Amino acid sequence: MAKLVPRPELTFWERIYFVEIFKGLATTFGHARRTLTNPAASITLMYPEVQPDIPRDYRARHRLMKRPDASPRCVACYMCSTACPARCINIVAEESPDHHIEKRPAKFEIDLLLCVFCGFCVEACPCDAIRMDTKQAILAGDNRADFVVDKAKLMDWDPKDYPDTDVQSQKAPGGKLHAQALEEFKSGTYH
Amino acid sequence: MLPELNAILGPIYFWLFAGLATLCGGALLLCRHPIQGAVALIGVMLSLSGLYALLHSPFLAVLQILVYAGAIMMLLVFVIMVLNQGLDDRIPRFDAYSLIGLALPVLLAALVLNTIGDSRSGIVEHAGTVRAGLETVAARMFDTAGGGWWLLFEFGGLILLAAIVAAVMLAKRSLDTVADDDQPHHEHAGHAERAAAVAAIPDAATVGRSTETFVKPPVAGTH
Amino acid sequence: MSHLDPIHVQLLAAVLFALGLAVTLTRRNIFFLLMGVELMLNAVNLSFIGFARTVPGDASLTGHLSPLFIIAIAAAEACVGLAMVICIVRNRDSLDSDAYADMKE
Amino acid sequence: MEFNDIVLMAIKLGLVLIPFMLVPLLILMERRGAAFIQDRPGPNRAAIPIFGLRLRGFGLVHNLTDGIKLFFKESFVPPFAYKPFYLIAPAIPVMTAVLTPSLIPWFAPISYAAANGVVTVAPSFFDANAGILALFALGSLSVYGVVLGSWASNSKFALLGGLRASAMMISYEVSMGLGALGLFLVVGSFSLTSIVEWQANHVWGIVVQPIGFLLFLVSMFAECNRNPFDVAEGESELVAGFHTEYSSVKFALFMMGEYCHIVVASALIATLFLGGYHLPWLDTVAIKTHLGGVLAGVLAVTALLFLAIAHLVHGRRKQYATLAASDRAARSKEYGFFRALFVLAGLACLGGAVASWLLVKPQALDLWHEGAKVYPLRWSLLTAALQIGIVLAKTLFFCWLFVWVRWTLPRMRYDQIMSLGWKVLLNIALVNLLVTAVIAKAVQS
Repeated sequence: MAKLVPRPELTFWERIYFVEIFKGLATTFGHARRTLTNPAASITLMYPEVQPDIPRDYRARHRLMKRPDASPRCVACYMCSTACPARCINIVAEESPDHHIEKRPAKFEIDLLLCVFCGFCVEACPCDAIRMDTKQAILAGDNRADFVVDKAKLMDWDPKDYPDTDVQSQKAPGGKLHAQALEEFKSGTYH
Repeated sequence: MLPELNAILGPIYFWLFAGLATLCGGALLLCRHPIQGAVALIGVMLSLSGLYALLHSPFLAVLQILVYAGAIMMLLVFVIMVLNQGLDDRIPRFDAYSLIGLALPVLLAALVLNTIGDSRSGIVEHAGTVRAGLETVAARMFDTAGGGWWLLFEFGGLILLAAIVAAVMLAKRSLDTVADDDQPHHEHAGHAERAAAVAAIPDAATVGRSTETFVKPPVAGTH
Repeated sequence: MSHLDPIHVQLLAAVLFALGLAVTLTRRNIFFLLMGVELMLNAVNLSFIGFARTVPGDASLTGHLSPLFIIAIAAAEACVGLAMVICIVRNRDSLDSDAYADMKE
Repeated sequence: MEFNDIVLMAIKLGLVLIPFMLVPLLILMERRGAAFIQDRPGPNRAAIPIFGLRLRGFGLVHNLTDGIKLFFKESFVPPFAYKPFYLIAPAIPVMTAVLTPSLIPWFAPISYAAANGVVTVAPSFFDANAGILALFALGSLSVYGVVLGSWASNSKFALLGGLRASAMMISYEVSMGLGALGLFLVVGSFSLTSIVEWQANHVWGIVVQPIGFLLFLVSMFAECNRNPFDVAEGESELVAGFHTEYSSVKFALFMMGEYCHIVVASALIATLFLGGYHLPWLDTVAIKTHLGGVLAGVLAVTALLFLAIAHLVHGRRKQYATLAASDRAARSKEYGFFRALFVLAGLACLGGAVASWLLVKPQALDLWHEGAKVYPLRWSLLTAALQIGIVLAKTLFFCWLFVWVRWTLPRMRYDQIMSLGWKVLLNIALVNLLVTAVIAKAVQS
């Protein structure tokens, strides 16, 4: 049963309607005057010059996480492409040279034109290999092919763009924790 | 300069407007769709308004546009637009009786033209005519001292009032069907209750929100 | 001012009246019937105003006043006529004047 | 007919084009006004690159680009449209918009000494006795643009929009006429010139007929299809209403007709109820006798306006300097240019004010015409120009009111509009008319 919202009882002056019109006019004129005299009051972002501040947990373009030796963390398990409702992830697996790891992606493509940015792939990934925290929310391209991002492009990110608290990113090549992580990696204690 | 110009332009304007009026009248006779006819008739009205202005009757010229073109024809066009959804294509323009019907006006026109031609000398312009401006007409119409037309004016008003009432009575489906959706249903009018109330009104579903908007009912069920 | 021959005005009025009559008598669509009547009324108006120029002084005003009442009556006629058309179209679902011939039977 | 007469006639013919000239300003007002009311900066991107500056002209360049786009777009006619009416329809509102300003008195009658005595020039192009009736008649014709356009488009949305619009416009014409009728009853004339003269001699119409003024104003909003009565377009319900099927130049004509209608309606409200070219304590005689002072005052006010704009531009420039803008230099240069322009214009106006205060001392001729001294033609023309300015100022205020109300009030539902028109406004108008008639009769006798 829908909730019944009682209509507010109008007073006599509200019924006359004209007084309320003038109140509304005063409000809008106040806004107009404020924006005219003080341009800083305008809430518009001067877009191309000023970029919007996108939070880190905004679901933006994907990236593939990297191991300390710059190989992708992805093990080509197809969990993400199975979870994907838009079926925009195309993975081709191949055998991994590392005997600890069974498979690795030979091809990892995401068609951003199909992607609905739901984040299910990130949820589904068992080894934190795919993330959507690149802050690249505004995607532009000249043709459809530009929107199909491949493995190289997905892995082309800089640890310096990510906060120190993001340990996983800092362990990738170039990150603050990379040297230490590489040692662990070589000694086999890395996980 | 202006009077001389007027002497030349006056007849030109007259023939212009006369030609336009005749042309539009012919178009009214021949055109297929009522809206085309209405536009042709508006053309007649506008050119007649020009003629009235030429014939020293500026007030009637304005009134012709205001009342005829602006109100009556507007109403006609409006009703045509509401009613004629695909109805007009089924009606032939003329039928066999039309030819007989055409004979009468032709006869009449011939008769009138003949009569006017005969009494040509009787109809000449009189020098002492009055220019019927707004003030002149109003002064004559409401001359209560005698010779005024104010009583007739009142009767005209009464007839218009009666016409309004008659039109409302005729066009309303039935006088009870007042679909008052503009009243706030703020008490306890739940959806079911309201639907029952609407269903109680005969034909409310076909009439829609308001009966005054002349919504055409579906064919089935109305006969 | 210009010198218009009142005869020409009367001729035009006669032509328009004949046209209006022809429309009313020949056309089958009910709207055309109404419009034909309007055209005839207009022709009469024109005739009145044309004749107003042939009589002297105060009497000529009569020619200018009569059309006022004709216009008022025409407005009333259009109003009631259109309401009747709406009423009948609702019942008959037709704009053909033949569909309105019930009174015959 | 002398040379002067022909020149004056040409000037009056030029005044007929005022609504057209105000259309770009009105569109700018609409866009920037809407933006400022909604805390946005408004359109500010289109620019003309010239001499290393990117001149944006406060958004006026957007109008220019819009115009260029609309006029050079393919003039498309839908295959299902009824072509003759489809093509004629957009011309009808524009036609009425051209004809109606010729009835509005833009200045007081000018009288000047000619070779054959004192000549008086009527203030409007047509000074008909039934002036306001002619205006209403032409206004009622503009409905046909909507009706024919919507019918000829042969589309459901257009037809519904046209039906709603025409029904609304017919309905509100009644209360518009009745609202203004009280004023005519008081004044005793339908001639716009004598209405303004009456207001100059007595009080403004808004004082005599406040209810009539409100009725007329509300009805004018409906006649112009402006926002509380915006059902003709009804973007949220009807795509775009009666001009759904229109594009390119024909759409532009509809839009232009609409804005011209707003200007004419504003001028009409100003003329009927706000004294037209008359200001309190500043009637024609007062302006003529103190022409230098009045001119100086007007120029001083204009100068203040320019300086205020320069100040605003300066504020924008300062604000923009704090932003991380990629083309900050270009913006700064542009704002600097405009600031300099407006400062210069303001200073010029101040100089003009001082000069006119000192130099403009018109001498009346030794001629009397209708109880007033006759001045040489040039001073009469200057007075007329000032009065045109007064009318335009009032007109622009009402134009702004149209924009202001549009972005304040929500659109009304169609049945609410109809019941407001027929059940509220009409009744108020009738009672107002009756009361006015009784009072007018009592005062008269």
